Amino acid sequence: SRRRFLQATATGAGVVLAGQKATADVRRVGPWASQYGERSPFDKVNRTISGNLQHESETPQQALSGMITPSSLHYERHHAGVPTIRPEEHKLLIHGMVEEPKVFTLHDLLRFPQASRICFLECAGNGKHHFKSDEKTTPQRLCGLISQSEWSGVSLSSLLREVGVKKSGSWLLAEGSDACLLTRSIPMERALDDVLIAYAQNGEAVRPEQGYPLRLIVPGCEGSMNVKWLRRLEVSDQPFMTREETAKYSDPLKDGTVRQFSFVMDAKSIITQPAYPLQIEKGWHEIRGLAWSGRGQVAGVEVSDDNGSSWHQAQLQSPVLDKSCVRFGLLWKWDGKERLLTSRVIDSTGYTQPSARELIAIRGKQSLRYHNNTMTTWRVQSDGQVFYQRMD
Amino acid sequence: SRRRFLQATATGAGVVLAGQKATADVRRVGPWASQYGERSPFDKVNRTISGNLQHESETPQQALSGMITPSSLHYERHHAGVPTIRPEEHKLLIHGMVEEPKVFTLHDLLRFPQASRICFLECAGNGKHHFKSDEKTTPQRLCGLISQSEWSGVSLSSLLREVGVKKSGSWLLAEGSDACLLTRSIPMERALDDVLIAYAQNGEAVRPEQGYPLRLIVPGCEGSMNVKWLRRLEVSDQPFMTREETAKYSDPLKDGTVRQFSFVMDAKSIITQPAYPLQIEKGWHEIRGLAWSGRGQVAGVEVSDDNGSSWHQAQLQSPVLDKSCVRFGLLWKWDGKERLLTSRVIDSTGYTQPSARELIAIRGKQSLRYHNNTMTTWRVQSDGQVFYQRMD
Amino acid sequence: MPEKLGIGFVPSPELVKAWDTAIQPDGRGLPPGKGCVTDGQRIYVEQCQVCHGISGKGGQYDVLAGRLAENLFPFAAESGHPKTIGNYWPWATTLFDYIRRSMPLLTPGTLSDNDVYALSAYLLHLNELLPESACLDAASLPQIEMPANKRFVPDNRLETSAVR
Amino acid sequence: MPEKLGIGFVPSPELVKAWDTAIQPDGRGLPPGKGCVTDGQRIYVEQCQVCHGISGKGGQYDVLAGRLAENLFPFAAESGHPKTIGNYWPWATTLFDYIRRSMPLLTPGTLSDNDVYALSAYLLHLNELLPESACLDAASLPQIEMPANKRFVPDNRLETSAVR
Ligand code: HEC
Ligand code: HEC
Ligand SMILES: [Ca+2]
Ligand SMILES: [Ca+2]
Ligand SMILES: [Ca+2]
Ligand SMILES: [Ca+2]
Ligand SMILES: [Ca+2]
Ligand SMILES: [Ca+2]
Ligand SMILES: [Co+2]
Ligand SMILES: [Co+2]
Repeated sequence: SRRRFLQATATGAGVVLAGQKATADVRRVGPWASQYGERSPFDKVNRTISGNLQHESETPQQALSGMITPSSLHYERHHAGVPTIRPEEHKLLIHGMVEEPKVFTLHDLLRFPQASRICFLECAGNGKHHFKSDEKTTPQRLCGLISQSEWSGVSLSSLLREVGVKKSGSWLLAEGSDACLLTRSIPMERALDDVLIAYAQNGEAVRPEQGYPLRLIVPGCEGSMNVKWLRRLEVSDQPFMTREETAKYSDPLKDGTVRQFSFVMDAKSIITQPAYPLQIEKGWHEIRGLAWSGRGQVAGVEVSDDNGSSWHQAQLQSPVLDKSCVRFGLLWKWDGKERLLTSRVIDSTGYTQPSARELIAIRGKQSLRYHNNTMTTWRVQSDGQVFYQRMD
Repeated sequence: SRRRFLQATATGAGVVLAGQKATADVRRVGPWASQYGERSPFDKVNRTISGNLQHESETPQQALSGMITPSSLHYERHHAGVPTIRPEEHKLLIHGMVEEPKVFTLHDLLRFPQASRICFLECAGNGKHHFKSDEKTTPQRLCGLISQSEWSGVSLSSLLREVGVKKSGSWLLAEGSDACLLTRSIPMERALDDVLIAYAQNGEAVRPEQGYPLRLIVPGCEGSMNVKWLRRLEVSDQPFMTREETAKYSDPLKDGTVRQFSFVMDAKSIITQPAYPLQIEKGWHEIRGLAWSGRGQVAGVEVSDDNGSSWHQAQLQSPVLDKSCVRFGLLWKWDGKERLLTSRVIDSTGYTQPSARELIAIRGKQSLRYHNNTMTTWRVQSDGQVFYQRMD
Repeated sequence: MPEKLGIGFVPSPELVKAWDTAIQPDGRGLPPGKGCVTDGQRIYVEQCQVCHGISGKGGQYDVLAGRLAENLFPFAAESGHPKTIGNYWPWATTLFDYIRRSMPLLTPGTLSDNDVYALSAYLLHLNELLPESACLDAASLPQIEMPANKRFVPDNRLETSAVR
Repeated sequence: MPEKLGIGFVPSPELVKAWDTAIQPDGRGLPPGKGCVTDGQRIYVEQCQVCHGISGKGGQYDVLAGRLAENLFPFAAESGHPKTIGNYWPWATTLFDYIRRSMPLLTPGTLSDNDVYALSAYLLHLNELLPESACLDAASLPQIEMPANKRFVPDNRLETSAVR
């Protein structure tokens, strides 16, 4: 790229000697202000669409910075596509074991105190390609089902107070208004804690594919708990045992049991740079990546360049927030030798991200179709090419 | 809106009795995943374009939530429109009183440690319409030239270390590559503090109208210091006295002096809801707004509904960050009487936002074309209509 | 903050009735009506087989039928064993609830409650959990003992910081 | 972190020369060349007047010319007094720097350095700061004493939490 730079200078690229006649340096004004901005036409970073129904799209982790995911690149997982909802027709019904059932319009919800929080959403299936992928696999493919936004809306607890939950009410059903009317059960304890009914994502209305106009946000919990296009909450005295918490999203264990309601996402991290398909040069680089925990805050991230023999404390970007993704970095000099790069996160509860072998030993490899939070390893070859290194 | 709701229920709106034949309740799947998402077609919230060259656009504060402004709605102020820059051709030159001048490509910058921060940008002219506007004026018009993003890039101090600033180097010139090659001088002390060379905004590449591919971010300082399309930094032993820090953005004072380099934005707040053109009903509402300070953190916001006779502490959304906007809220019951709603912020340095009369008395009304951080008042009429109330 | 802000409306009984369709594991929520294995088979062949295969196997989408020996539960460690209603689903009520709200994939909401009882019965029959002569209604559906039911346990990870 | 990471390139002298065009208040950066009021008038009429008006007043965009009595500086309190080069600008070097980098609005970069000296001279003349016979070059431009220069003071707000 030194060559490219010298070329660019030589061929002008808008630059001329500041002589007496500088007419070659004419600069023309560009377009002025616009109503709703778009990204640069040179920015081609996209989600990758996957699944036999094109029901998923993966966030391009390796191309992003900081901790906010642009709403346009927030991962998707749909069970019946994206419904088209007119906001003035949308209603939220809260009923069941309550003193007084109520229905709220968006206008009503805007009158309640607004709460906002930055937190990640992660599909329980994030990591499902780990043990099926070859070395030419990107962070986007391996870990593209996590994204982070600032969500704003009403605390669910404010609305539950408004309807008056009966003593018997210990679970809540959340129902979407997509074609499949997706449902999930949520323990009341959790519902009264930090759950939001979000009408905004990164400042503006929640995006259509993220649940416009209303999405349930259950911080730290698997994506499908965060019911999109939310239309109904039903209070009951037991979980509803919906398909998405029995047949799916449950974890068969090696002892023959099935772990259910394992919706809190364990701590995970991944190096997003350098990673396949980059080729790096010798010298200084920042090894960068993402770390998060559904159990609490990221306490620290360690990076190894020797397959876990030694670990180095990475820097965390700030702020580090509860149930929130953080970008980490470690300044690292590559000496041209083959290296295995790995990261692991430790969260505020003391939980440490396991290696693939460790978690396979505990849960079984097939169990890790969901809730696979194992470490990811990248192999830097001596020619600088970086490849995914399976460790199962 | 009760009427509208009952209507919607009566006419069906997709809802039928759950009888033996539920065929009227057919729900069709929507479109599946996409590469780069768009907002709902029903979301019509836009920037308003203003200025005789259409050189500005204002953020729709009253329609937004939380503290992140969507990049597509970040305010704009251009001096020569938006240039089209090919990222692979863009370079950043650092020279002048340095040991070794250097030029960096975007690829080079990505190798440095990445820093991110959430901070506001505010045009020095935010508030210039205060004393010229009639009662039918929105928060967007009065206060649309402030927005907030997460900015990611390289610490300027990392790059200055790379070139080695000479002892004599006490100021820095930043130059954009827009048609007018906009320049601003920055004191070295500040440049070594918390200044960023940002290549990312809210996770993805900086938007074209915000400086793609590189923008200088000087947290807490007036917009034009945050030079867009940054191509050059020159170290010198004195400020350059560019047009934007002499003829413009300076503050003539009543004692006949002109305050220069007054780029730190004083603390300000504004109620964004209820505000013109809303009409509210009796009962509970949240009075909401934005507060910030370029001097440090927001320490508290107070709201008055009686023209400043009594003040009530508002709630701040979290996190509250340094030189960062925060959304505040106060639950408030409107009794149907005429009310004057005002907010004022106090920052971590003890600075309190002044009233219009106070600041006019100190600086003079014409001085407040720039750096007008006075309080904004809204009049709630007894019919619930809300209007802007000039207080000069 | 006061106890209640008085925002929002009391819903019409029609709205609650139309939306209050979730079925609970004890059978609460199940509607009147009835359906038999043989009817279910007819509807399945017409409306479901194209995606889920003949007799619930070999289709492009989820495998619905198939049992394993009583003591075999290989889903944690081995691949190649599809999770089916018969070998993995803990509650029969989930079947009624899910089919009624979500299937057929492209036109959910078109089945009558009788159809859904019939399809549930047929799928349970394919999983060797009902005889071919069986019919299901609100009383009998929740009675069905699902082989995997006893295996489901609540999350126990959060009691410790160890990896589980 | 090591002192230097060794990232980035040493720029070519051509690049630095082409971009190193900012003028400092002491005149550093001013290029060779020269221009006179009369030339400046000709260029102004052709290229600037359409936007800035005849003799720097009454155009659609910024008013460039106009003086006030020596002790009049009404910009804080009164409206209706345009800030001009003559009554508000603290440095003459700013004029050369700004015109060369930014004007004419739609085609900046088309003026020669001689043109810019001439336009600076003409605008200073319009502001009664140079006689009609004057010419400007790198030596003389920084010598011009601007009436408002003495008024400019650095920011003093941050010393206190009081409003200033
Ligand atoms: C056009 C394709 C299609 C048709 C027709 C269809 N299904 Fe499905 N079915 C699917 C897909 C795809 C899924 C998985 C959906 C998901 O995971 O969100 C599914 C899931 C299911 C499941 C849950 C399986 C599991 O293990 O979780 C059941 C039960 C089911 N379908 C029953 C039916 C019945 C009964 C019919 C007919 C009335 C039917 N399906 C028609 C495509 C179809
Ligand atoms: C097509 C319109 C147009 C033309 C032609 C034009 N200007 Fe300007 N000029 C402007 C505008 C608009 C501004 C304000 C730009 C801004 O604030 O970013 C301006 C600003 C200026 C200023 C700064 C005024 C101040 O008070 O800050 C000077 C000096 C100036 N022009 C000189 C010139 C000269 C000399 C020419 C001819 C060589 C010229 N202009 C041609 C539109 C024009
Ligand atoms: Ca590299
Ligand atoms: Ca209202
Ligand atoms: Ca019910
Ligand atoms: Ca299945
Ligand atoms: Ca220079
Ligand atoms: Ca002017
Ligand atoms: Co090491
Ligand atoms: Co009061």
